[in-house]
Amino acid sequence: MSGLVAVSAAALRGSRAAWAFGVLALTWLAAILFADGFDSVSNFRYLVQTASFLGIVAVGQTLVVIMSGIDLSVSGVVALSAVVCAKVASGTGGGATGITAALALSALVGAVNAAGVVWLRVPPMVMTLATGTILAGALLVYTDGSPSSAAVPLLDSLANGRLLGVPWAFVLWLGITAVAGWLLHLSRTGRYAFALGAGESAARASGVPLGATAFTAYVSCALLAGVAGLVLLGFTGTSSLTMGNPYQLLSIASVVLGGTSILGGRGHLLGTVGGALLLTLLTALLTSWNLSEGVRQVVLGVLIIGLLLVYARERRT
Amino acid sequence: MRERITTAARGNTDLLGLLALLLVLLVAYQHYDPSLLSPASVTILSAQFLPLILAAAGQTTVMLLGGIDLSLGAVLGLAMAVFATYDARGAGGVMTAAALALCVAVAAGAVNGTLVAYAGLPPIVVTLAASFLWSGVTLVVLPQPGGHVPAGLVDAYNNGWYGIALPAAALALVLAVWKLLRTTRHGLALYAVGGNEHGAYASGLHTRGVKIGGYALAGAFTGLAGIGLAVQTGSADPTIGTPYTLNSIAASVLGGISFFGGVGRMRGTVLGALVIGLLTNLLLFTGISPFYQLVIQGVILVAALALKTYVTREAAE
Amino acid sequence: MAPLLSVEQVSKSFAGNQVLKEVSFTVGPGEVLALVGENGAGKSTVLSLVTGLLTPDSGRVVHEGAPVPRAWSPHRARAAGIGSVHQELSLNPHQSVAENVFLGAWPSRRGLVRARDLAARARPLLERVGLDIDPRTRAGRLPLGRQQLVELAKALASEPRLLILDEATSALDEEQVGAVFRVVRELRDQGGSVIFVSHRMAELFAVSDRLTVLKDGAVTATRERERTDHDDIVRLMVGRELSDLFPEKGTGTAPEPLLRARDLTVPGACSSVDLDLAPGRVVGLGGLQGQGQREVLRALFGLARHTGRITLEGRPVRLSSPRDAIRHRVAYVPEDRKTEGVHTARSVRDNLALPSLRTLAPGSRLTTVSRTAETRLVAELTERLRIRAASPAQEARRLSGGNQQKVALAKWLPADPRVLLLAEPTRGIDIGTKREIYHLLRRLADEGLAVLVTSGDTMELVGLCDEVAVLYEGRVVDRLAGPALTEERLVRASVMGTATETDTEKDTEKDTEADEPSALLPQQVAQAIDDIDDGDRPEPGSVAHA
Amino acid sequence: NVESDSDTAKSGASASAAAAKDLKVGWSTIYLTPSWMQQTLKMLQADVDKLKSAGKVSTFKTFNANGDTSQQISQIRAMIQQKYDVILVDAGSSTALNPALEQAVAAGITVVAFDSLPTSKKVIRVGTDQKAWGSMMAEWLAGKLDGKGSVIAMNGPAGVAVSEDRWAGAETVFKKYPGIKIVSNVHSEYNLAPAAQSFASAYSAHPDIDGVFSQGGALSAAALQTLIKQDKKLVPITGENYNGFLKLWKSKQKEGFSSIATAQPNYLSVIALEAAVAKVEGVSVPQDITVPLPEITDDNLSEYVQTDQPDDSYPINDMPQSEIDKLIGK
Ligand SMILES: Nc1ncnc2c1ncn2[C@@H]1O[C@H](COP(=O)(O)OP(=O)(O)OP(=O)(O)O)[C@@H](O)[C@H]1O
Ligand SMILES: Nc1ncnc2c1ncn2[C@@H]1O[C@H](COP(=O)(O)OP(=O)(O)OP(=O)(O)O)[C@@H](O)[C@H]1O
Ligand SMILES: [Mg+2]
Ligand SMILES: [Mg+2]
Repeated sequence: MSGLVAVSAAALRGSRAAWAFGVLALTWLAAILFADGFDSVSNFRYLVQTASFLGIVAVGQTLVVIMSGIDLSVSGVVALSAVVCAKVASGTGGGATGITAALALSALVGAVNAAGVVWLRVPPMVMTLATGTILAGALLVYTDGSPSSAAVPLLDSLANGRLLGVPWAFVLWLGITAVAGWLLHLSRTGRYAFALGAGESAARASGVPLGATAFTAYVSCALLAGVAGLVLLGFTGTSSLTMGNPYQLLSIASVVLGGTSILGGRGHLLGTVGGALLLTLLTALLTSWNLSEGVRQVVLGVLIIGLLLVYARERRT
Repeated sequence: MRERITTAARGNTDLLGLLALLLVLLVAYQHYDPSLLSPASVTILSAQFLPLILAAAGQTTVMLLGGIDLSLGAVLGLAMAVFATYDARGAGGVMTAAALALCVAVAAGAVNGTLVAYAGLPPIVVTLAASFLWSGVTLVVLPQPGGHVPAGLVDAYNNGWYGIALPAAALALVLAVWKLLRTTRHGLALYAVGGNEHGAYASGLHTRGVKIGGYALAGAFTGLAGIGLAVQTGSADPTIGTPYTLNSIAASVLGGISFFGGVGRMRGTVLGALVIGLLTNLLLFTGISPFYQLVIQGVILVAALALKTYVTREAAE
Repeated sequence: MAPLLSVEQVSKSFAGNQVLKEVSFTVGPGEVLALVGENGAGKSTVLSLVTGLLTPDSGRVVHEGAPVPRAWSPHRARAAGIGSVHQELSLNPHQSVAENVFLGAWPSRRGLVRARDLAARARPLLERVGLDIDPRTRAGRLPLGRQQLVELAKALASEPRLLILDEATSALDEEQVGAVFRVVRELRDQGGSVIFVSHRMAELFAVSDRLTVLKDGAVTATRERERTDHDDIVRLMVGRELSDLFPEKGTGTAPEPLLRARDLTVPGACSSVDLDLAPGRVVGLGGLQGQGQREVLRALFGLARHTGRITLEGRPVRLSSPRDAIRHRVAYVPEDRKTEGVHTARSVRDNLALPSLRTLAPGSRLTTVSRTAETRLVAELTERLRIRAASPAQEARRLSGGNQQKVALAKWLPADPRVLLLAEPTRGIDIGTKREIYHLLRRLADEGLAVLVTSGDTMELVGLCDEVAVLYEGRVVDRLAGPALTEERLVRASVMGTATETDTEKDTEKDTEADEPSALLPQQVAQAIDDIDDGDRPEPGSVAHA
Repeated sequence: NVESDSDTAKSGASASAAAAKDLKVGWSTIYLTPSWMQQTLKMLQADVDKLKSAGKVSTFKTFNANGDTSQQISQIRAMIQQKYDVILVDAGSSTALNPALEQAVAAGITVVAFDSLPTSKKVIRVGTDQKAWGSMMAEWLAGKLDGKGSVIAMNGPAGVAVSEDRWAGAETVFKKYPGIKIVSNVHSEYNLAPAAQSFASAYSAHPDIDGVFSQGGALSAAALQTLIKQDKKLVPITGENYNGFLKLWKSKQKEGFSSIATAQPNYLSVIALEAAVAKVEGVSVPQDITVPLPEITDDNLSEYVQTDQPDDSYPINDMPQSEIDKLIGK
């Protein structure tokens, strides 16, 4: 763990991920000073709790983006895992079986994504889009259209409970970030992922196991989307087929706002944490102002572009 | 003569498969709808497909430059909204409304292009953020479905005008313009920048200008798609554009446009869009359960792309 | 006479690293100036200031009597009559040769560019640079050397008065170099100027009027060609005498081969190639450009699909992917450095460590990579191959070409390879480093490695290899070893595509003292080619290149 | 034979005595994934089965546009080409389908829209009054607050007619009460987690609100859940027959939580189908059928809430046939 901290500190110094945190701190400060309600502890707590749902998905997305992929099926997987877990848990299975089944299926989807990208050579964007579509259909068939509700105590306390005043969901997110950070920044597989993201031909010619790396990234991403689905199930107590939709593009936005290059091969997982928090904070800020929805979206778009201009530009030559 | 045919065929090998697929679909379609080749059917179908084809043409233009446009759906909605609301005010006839809508779309494209060219931000990121921006603007222009398009025009578009399928004519016109454009310096520059940006820059090309021009052209195609959709539906709807983003990408990729830029032809994209359009229609005719329709769509997309990659890889070796 | 171009006191730094220090030189009309210097001396950088790719921090560039405007750019430079071939290829692989030749300035009639017109106009330009290809071919389908000539044609298309050739001959074989020289002399005779950069000393002396030497970003000297020689320039460049460019060859009889390839065939590139690679031996693959040398190497590294039997230490092996090859301790330094050799966007450190991750993180793929061991490894390799980087964290693309090449080779050394495959290992490498690499390769061979090298540089093959197999249209047409390995015989076999047994005696006689390569090689070669030309010479390079 | 020629079907319909026989019915819906749609489909299917055994309907097909209005247009055109007799539609856009639907009408097809309605005057439209929905909720809330207080408004996605209409209805009511202040107007997908997040943001900016106007069940549930989780005062929140909300409401009733809810009844679909069949049979069906909004109050809550059913469902009782007949003018 101390290795991770040291490496992260070194990587963050003067990097774009550090910018994400800088901007986050400034925005938060501005919010506390100039907007109502952002100085309350309960709001803070709620913000990090709800940011965790997005954040967990975004951590997975980072793994895929670093190796120059993209996963548009996360929305489908979030719904898949929640729906399956709820249905199993509310039926005969019970909570533990439900969670296991949900995660196993999520991982399977990740494997399918990777197989399509690696073996069939379908571009990641199209492949994951297609699996997302297939998932939506498959879930309709599976649920026969009526997703269940379920109270799984473990998930309930995971989503809503607190540890020393800190929401468990946030703790879980940070834990996941630490594990994924170790995978990406310390382990051999992580190095392979960066190499693959920086250039496939050179990676192949250096003996990087392309297939295995892609599988690890896609399966981890799908697993994390599955975890997010479970936490959401705990949070809302119910599942629905559309519950993952908001996380598809927002997870990508978080990754990018966190300073990770969308082209792959460059970035830091911690940046994504900052990115997800920043995005959640911005949305919350905009919500707390009484603007029309159109203006709100314009402001959000302009803000994101502005931030990216400040620290996410790709240098040439 | 035969030589010319074989040369033409060789130049289009990548499209032959797609063409064959299209033929198969047409035959199947004919089976369900024997009136397929009647003028009325041609009018109806072309009216239906025109917006997607035009949107895909816009997406293709950007992809040829090595970019991708995730804000396409939003810009399409914006053009549609401007067209129908301006017309609703009765302030100067359809032509002015169309010109205005087109200008707005071109401007939106140029803004995207400027951000990509000057800011050094990856296109996918710029257009993702811009999608918030443009859909926000759309909501400001048109907060809820409405607007107005002259009934005569709607009727002429959807049911033919003195026996002429207007959408088909519009499509032919646009393709002719593209073909012409493709042989101008601007067209060649588009491919040159898409194929090797730095090389083009080092060889003295105004790569930034070319990019902005390309994105603006994409905006024009998208704007036309929006106007087409407005005329088809007789109104505007601020949220109707969204699905066009991903559908246009699917059509372009199916049509052989590379994600890396510089490779592909507009005719491929048109075929790709037709295949997607016909396929969805065919699924309606076959009466497969709606639950399974999504699954089948996804599977077919992946299968078609995988097959295409496989075939072209064999051919390339 | 007023100089056509004068560079006055220019300095340039990248992120605090000063790359040019008050560099000045001039080129007059009708003059060929050679810029000489080690890798990373700043040649390309100073030329980028002239072509508008970069702007100087201080100093100025004066072109045709007037300082270039602030908004100097490649576009303006071209319009002002400066044509250039950059060190890095700038072709669009997906467009036709003709479209590339006129890139950015396509001739059009009433706004439309006609393909036939384009091809017709491209043809004379291509002929001028000695290329006999269909202008409608996609540029990416051409072998590297031909692509480089297309670049030259592209530079000529704008009818430049100043032509800048930054290692424009690095991928060319002798015949192609001859074509470039023809163009250069033509231009000079018409009063134009040329700035010429190359790491092949012989070329420099063959074509330049003056030589300006750069060292560590500063001009150390400018010499008239008549008043200098090879050793003088090398001393100025490297800062010391350079003796024995090539190491001693291996002695004794050939040991038992380590890797045997029989009937090696890569469809469309080479067929029925037999090769024996033995520990301690450096084997070369010779021949004209694109006769299948590259594919043989790629096949042996599992990058090209092939048929045939390959055995390692007598055991048959299947090499169907680089991972297979690496597992059998085969290493490969590719020709295409930027896409296969190194990760240009990653740091030197990451590049060097990549193939050794298995040793840095033994155990499973989830094992943590040891940072200290990595640092040690990187420091060792940087030291051993004298890689010049600002720091190990510098991105590989910020290194000079020669140093990138060193990285591409160095990264394999810790993996303890048994077979080393090198494609054009010294392309774009300065003479000092070349010497280092030759000696390094020989040292590696002496340590028991089997080395296979391809090179377009005949002198290099003759000087370095114990044995050279000459490929012609994908087949081995001759094998030269020992005293039979001479430049003349190599060139002869390359262009004629047959073995030259009949001449053996005469050749050995003549070449007894020709071990030290002569500085005037190209003329010699051209002569040799001319000799052969009298006979009926088959068309070279007609093998399709995948 | 009804199928062979749509023109005869039309003339047959206008001549009084014709009986509906073996009708080919298609339903085009913009979404099929939300639970409400699923429930609607089931209810519709049950009615189809009934009509099938009565020999009135021969086939029934559902088409899912999956959120793509353009695809819905294709679906309608395909149904025209395939000579369907009845087209039911749940429209993805209030305007975009008009030309296609009118073309269907012109081809002699009986077109009935329900739930989310197109603006076309040529089709039969079965719906509830969305403006009335908004004003009903607003009136109740205003009454509950005695005409003064701060209110957060939770609305559906921007740019969608249903959402905008409900809000328009509410707004006219709130205008009448100058004491009521809308401190924040939140738009959200009908999706629990993001809605909860949006509500929490608005709420922490305005923690001293006196009530919440919500125009959708998931939004109400999100708001109420947030108040409960943060242990805050349970101010009145308007609602919908979303079971998750009803359950929460019931469980918090003892703690003084009070609400009102209405419903977009699933039986709209049944009424639509019955209306279509009646129309073919020659009954003069009114062009606009406005189904009264049910009212769920603190008193009759237990008649609706179904504690054993999933949260994501919309409990509603079937409408008696007699009332349906009355509505469709039989
Ligand atoms: N289209 C291009 N493709 C490749 N390189 C380019 C391109 N345009 C500019 N460059 C290079 O980037 C350098 C920076 O250009 P310029 O100073 O105009 O950009 P800028 O927007 O000011 O960027 P920055 O703020 O990073 O300096 C140029 O000197 C040139 O070498
Ligand atoms: N864009 C850049 N950013 C940082 N450093 C750079 C950049 N371009 C070049 N350098 C550095 O400047 C120095 C000079 O590089 P340059 O490419 O001019 O060398 P060169 O003389 O052309 O070498 P070679 O013979 O290998 O081509 C090198 O040390 C290189 O690392
Ligand atoms: Mg600048
Ligand atoms: Mg150089």
